Amino acid sequence: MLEQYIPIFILIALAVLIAVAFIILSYLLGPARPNKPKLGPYESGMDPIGQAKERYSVGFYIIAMEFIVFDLEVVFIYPWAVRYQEFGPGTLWAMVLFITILLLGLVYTLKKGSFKWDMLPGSPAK
Amino acid sequence: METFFFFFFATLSIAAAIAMITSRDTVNSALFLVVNLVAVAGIFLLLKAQFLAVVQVLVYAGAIMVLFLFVIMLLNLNSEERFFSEFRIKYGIAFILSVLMLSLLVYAVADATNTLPVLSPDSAHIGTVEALGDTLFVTYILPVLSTAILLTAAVVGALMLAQRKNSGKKES
Amino acid sequence: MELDWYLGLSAVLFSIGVIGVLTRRNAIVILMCAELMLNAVNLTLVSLSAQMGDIHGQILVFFSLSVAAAEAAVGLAIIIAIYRNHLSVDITKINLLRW
Amino acid sequence: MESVNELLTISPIVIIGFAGLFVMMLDAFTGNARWSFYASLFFCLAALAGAVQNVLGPTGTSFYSLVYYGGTASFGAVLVLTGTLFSLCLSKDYLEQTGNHIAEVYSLVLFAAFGMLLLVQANHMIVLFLGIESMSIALYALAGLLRDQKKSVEAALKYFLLGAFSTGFLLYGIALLYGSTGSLALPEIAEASDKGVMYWAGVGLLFTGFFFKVSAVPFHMWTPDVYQGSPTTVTAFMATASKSAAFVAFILVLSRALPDTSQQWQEVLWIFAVFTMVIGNLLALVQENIKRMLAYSSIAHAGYIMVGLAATSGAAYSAVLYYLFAYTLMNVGAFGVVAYYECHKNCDFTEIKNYAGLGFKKPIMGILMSVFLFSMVGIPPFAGFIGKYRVFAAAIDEGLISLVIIGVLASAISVYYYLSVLVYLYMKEDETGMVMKRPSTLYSLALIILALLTIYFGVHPGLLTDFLGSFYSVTW
Amino acid sequence: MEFNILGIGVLTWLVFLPVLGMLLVLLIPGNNKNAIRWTALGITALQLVLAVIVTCLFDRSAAGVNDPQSFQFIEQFRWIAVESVPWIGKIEILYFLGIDGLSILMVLLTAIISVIGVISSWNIEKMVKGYFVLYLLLVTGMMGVFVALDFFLFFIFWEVMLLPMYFLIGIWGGPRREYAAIKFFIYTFFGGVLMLLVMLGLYFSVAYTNEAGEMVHTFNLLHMMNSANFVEGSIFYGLDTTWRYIAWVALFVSFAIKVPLFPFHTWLPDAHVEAPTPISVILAGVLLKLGTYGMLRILYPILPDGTVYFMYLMAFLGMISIIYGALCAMAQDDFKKLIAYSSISHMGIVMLGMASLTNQGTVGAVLQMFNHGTITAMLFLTVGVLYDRTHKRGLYDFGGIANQMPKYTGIAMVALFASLGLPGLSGFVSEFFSFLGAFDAFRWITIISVIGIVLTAAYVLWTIQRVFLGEGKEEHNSLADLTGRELVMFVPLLLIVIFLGVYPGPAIELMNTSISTLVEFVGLAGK
Repeated sequence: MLEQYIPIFILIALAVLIAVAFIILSYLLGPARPNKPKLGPYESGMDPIGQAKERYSVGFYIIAMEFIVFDLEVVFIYPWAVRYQEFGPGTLWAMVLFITILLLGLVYTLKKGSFKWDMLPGSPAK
Repeated sequence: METFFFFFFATLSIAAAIAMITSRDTVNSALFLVVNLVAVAGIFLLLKAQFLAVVQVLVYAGAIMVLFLFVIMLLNLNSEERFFSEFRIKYGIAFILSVLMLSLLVYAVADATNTLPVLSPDSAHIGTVEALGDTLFVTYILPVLSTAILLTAAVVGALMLAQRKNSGKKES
Repeated sequence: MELDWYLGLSAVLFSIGVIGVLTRRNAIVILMCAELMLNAVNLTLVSLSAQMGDIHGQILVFFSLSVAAAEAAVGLAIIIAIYRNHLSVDITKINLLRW
Repeated sequence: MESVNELLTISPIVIIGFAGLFVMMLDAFTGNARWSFYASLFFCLAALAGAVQNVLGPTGTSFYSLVYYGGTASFGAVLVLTGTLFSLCLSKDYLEQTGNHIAEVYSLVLFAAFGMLLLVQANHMIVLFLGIESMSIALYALAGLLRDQKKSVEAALKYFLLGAFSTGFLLYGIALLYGSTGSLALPEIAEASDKGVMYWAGVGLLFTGFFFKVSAVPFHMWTPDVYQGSPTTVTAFMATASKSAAFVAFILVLSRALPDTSQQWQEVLWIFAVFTMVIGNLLALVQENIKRMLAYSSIAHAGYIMVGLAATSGAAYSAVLYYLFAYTLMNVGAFGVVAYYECHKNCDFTEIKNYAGLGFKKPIMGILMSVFLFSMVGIPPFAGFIGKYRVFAAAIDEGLISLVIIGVLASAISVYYYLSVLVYLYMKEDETGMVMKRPSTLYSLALIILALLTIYFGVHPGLLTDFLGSFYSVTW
Repeated sequence: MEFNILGIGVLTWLVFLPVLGMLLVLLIPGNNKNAIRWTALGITALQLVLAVIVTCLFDRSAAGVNDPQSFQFIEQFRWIAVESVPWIGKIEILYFLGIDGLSILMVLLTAIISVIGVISSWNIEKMVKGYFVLYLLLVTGMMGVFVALDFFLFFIFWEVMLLPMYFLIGIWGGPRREYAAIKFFIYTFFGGVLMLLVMLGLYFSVAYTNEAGEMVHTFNLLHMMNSANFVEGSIFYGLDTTWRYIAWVALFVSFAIKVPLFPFHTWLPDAHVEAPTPISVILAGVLLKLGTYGMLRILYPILPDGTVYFMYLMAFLGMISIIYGALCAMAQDDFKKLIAYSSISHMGIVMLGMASLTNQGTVGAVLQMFNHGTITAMLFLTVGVLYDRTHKRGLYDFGGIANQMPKYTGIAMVALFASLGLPGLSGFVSEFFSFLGAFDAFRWITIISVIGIVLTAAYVLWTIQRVFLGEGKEEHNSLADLTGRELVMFVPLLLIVIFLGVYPGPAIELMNTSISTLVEFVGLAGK
């Protein structure tokens, strides 16, 4: 039983190995002669303003949240879909209801205008 | 073979968990949590819960942690102070409490099995997506629908909290 | 004394989560530690379910995953709201309400 | 036909679940909070009718034994819906006056009520867990309703972090119980023979989770903050409906899943009941904010109720149900009067010291407040007295004499802080000379009905006590 | 004996007539003050008429106490009953009213004092409606306690009195009213809590077998008095057990707080000083009697072994109260406080007489309860009259009132002398009986207590000298003498005081049978 997963494990291990190997190899083999412009973010351009980690809009958060919801929906639909043939019509209606409820949540989000992108976070409330 | 994978994933998950709670940078914490979750998914595979292992990666590592990372980026948090930078009584108490609880739990789950417990012969069957589907959509149809409502409630609540108050509303 | 190692592992992970919740000051990290705790419990459930050959434990894991997701969504929204008010998510700086 | 009958057994859950979605859509498409308000009132009444019908009917299980209906469970639904209905009645005026009338409140309240109804009807750990979590998640959001006020958001954060923490314990408890008994269904847990260490660790962790939800000391830290930080009518909802739901579920777990081992866990409840009563009452003494005072008083009430749980007899459980009913009436009432005062913006009417002389300004409100507070003190002829009396009587009958003595003395302490509110209302001179508004008809009607019920069930408790007693002699 | 009006028993009328009045008052608009006053007066007067009729119809030969047959005007039906709960049998709480020789005088006293209280409330102007509503509720509570024969019902009425009293002191009282009100409430509530505990214990210990042969737990006081009804193995089973003694002490404390007996008395002076005059009258006239009445009705017959065991303790506390009350009274320079402390002293005499467990002593005690009710009511009214006119209460603020207000002085003198125990006035008879009975039982304690009489004489005479005799103060020259309304409230009390001083026979006959039964019962059961 476990054996059937071994290819997956090997694949994962290979992927990790190759990624790590490339980093290490480039560190070991590549010439390292640092100087000031070279260490800047843009070797031949302006110095960046502000930090690398920029603030994101709340819209991202809301999209990520909706993504979770529908991710879970998939997780529930998948076992149903696999056995769909075996179930009676009652289960079909239940599934329709399930999807409808989650869609209502999406409609709500849309109607509330939460996907508009003009809301910048971070500034304190007055 | 199983023992080897168990130790591999167990060590990985514990190391990632410890790294998560000691790491200064919130982003690193989140990434270590992802590692931990993936390692636990590996253990799910050892336990022959294939579908749950996939779900674990898909939902936990894939969706929930993305949400965490988005929020961390969104708020652009400064790093916290070091974990053990100063010893506080609080830490001591927390540590003692946790060790006590750990020993209690370990005592509770200590059982006369050999190093790795013998899995039930049915276990290969029950972890499949078909078996889960059969049970979930026959017996547990009510909880499934309740979960939909729970998620919708979370959406409503989260939207209300995350949005700034509309300017059109009366002020308090 | 011999130990059921899967359960032992999840007890260890759970305890690490508890330590994290009790010691960390960053609300997001605390939330992550709570997720870690739930995850540890999921491991227990899956392990018990596999040992007993009983599917109901794995079903509970499904729901616990959904709950964890919902909890994360609302929790992070609260954290966003508190950041707007305080410009910080450090729970030691948030102390208007005591006793 | 069969499935329709099954649906009827959970009619409150179905109606409230639908109502939550409906009100949510109403909000999305109209954005009119008033419509949401009337719609949620309507659905609440319908669900209450369904619950009453179930409570009068037979008991049994449905949906593959996932839910339990009739008897205690359906009475729990009645409790939850009573609390919800009355706090909703008060919400519109209060939230409009304080400028927080947003439609999300109603859908969130209904979603929380949905979780509570699942919780009280749970016959299976999965349903129980989902119920607790649906309730909690909606309540976390409700606690942060005033999202521009620091204390509200802080309360939400505190509630949420501690709540998420306790969820871990609850789930771990369920998992260990599952491991030791091999089942997640409440009756099957009771049937399992092996009661090893794992079983006890599971019971302990499960209790921790429940103690958090009913705010027993030392898991009460969130209560005063959340009660203070939330809008008052929402606080009334949290204080009554969620507590009733958690206690009813606790009773069902104790009596249906863990009846054989009651000798052992009785002592645990004993200790926590003492702490909860004593500390709740003592900390209430020093509060200057009425909402915090009521929060600590609700902790103390949880302690009295735990005395009933520790008694573990059917008589005690039916006494606890009665107590919860009385508690719901008087607590919604007291918070309702506080909310009425808060509608005046001259000064902060959550500070007790600002209540000077208000009792004469609006005599009806003063009288109502007196009725609710005296009922909480536990003085006849109010319902609170009968509840307390019956809980203590049941405990004495089980031989918990020292526990009852502690409880009665602790409740003697409580007299002081309840009365100090009345001292301000009636015995201090008002210096501001402010004019009180007239509450709307619905608002005062709701409060008056609550007060009349408080008096009625204090004077004539027989009907309800007989009925509640019948759950335990007939079914179990 | 039965007496029904409109199919409802007379005792229910007596108890709930004030509630009816309360509803009437609520219907009258608040600015129509006189209508409210007259309604209250009418209702209490009606109650007095009923009480007098009951007294006339009362059969003096029936004993009552522990025998349901010889109680009079009985009304009994089940109020709260839970059928067939298997593990504790049936639960039963009765609506059970009835009177015997112990309560008849108290019922009469309550009715009289209630009317007097309404008359003396005439000049209350603040929130008249609320005042009379609470007042009438208070009357219901007091009357209910005296006629209830079910412990639960007794307790309910007992606690119902608390609420109106709390507000009456707290809203209409003097400058430190909130302090006094809360102190009163907490003391009495604490007593109530102890009573509740004992009540619960008794409830689970007592079960009788009903007609159908089932064991029924009950709050019926009469069943509790029968030692055969105590279930074997229950907490209060047997005689002279530790639990029974603990219960006795707890119950005793809860009643002693109300009496108030030293050392539970500290709420009384505060409450009296801050309460408005009519409420002081009610408090001293009726409320204090509830404590001693409760002992006779509940403590004595239900726990007779404890009573016999602790009789010296009771007598000793009675003695301390007598002496301590009198000494404190001497030290006061506030007229109202003086009377408050004299109440403590006089209630000590009641306690001493009761503790003796002799016939004369107990008769004296009950008579003293009645007499003290009337006399102290008069004294508080006396202070009230002066306070209304001058807004002063200090003993040194007055002097030579005898010249300025002759009628008033005459009445006040009678009251003060009655309080002192002058032969020919009612106080003398009851104190004499009490001491006589006590002397049989405890010699030394009684002898020391008699010193209290001397001290009483001292402070009463000194008061008379300071207030009524001597040089008049100039600012008091224009003081008006008693008005018609004030005469109406003084004269009936005056007549009672004089009548019972000269001819106490009727009052004693009313209670004699019951008290000898009680004393005999306690003596037999306790030894």
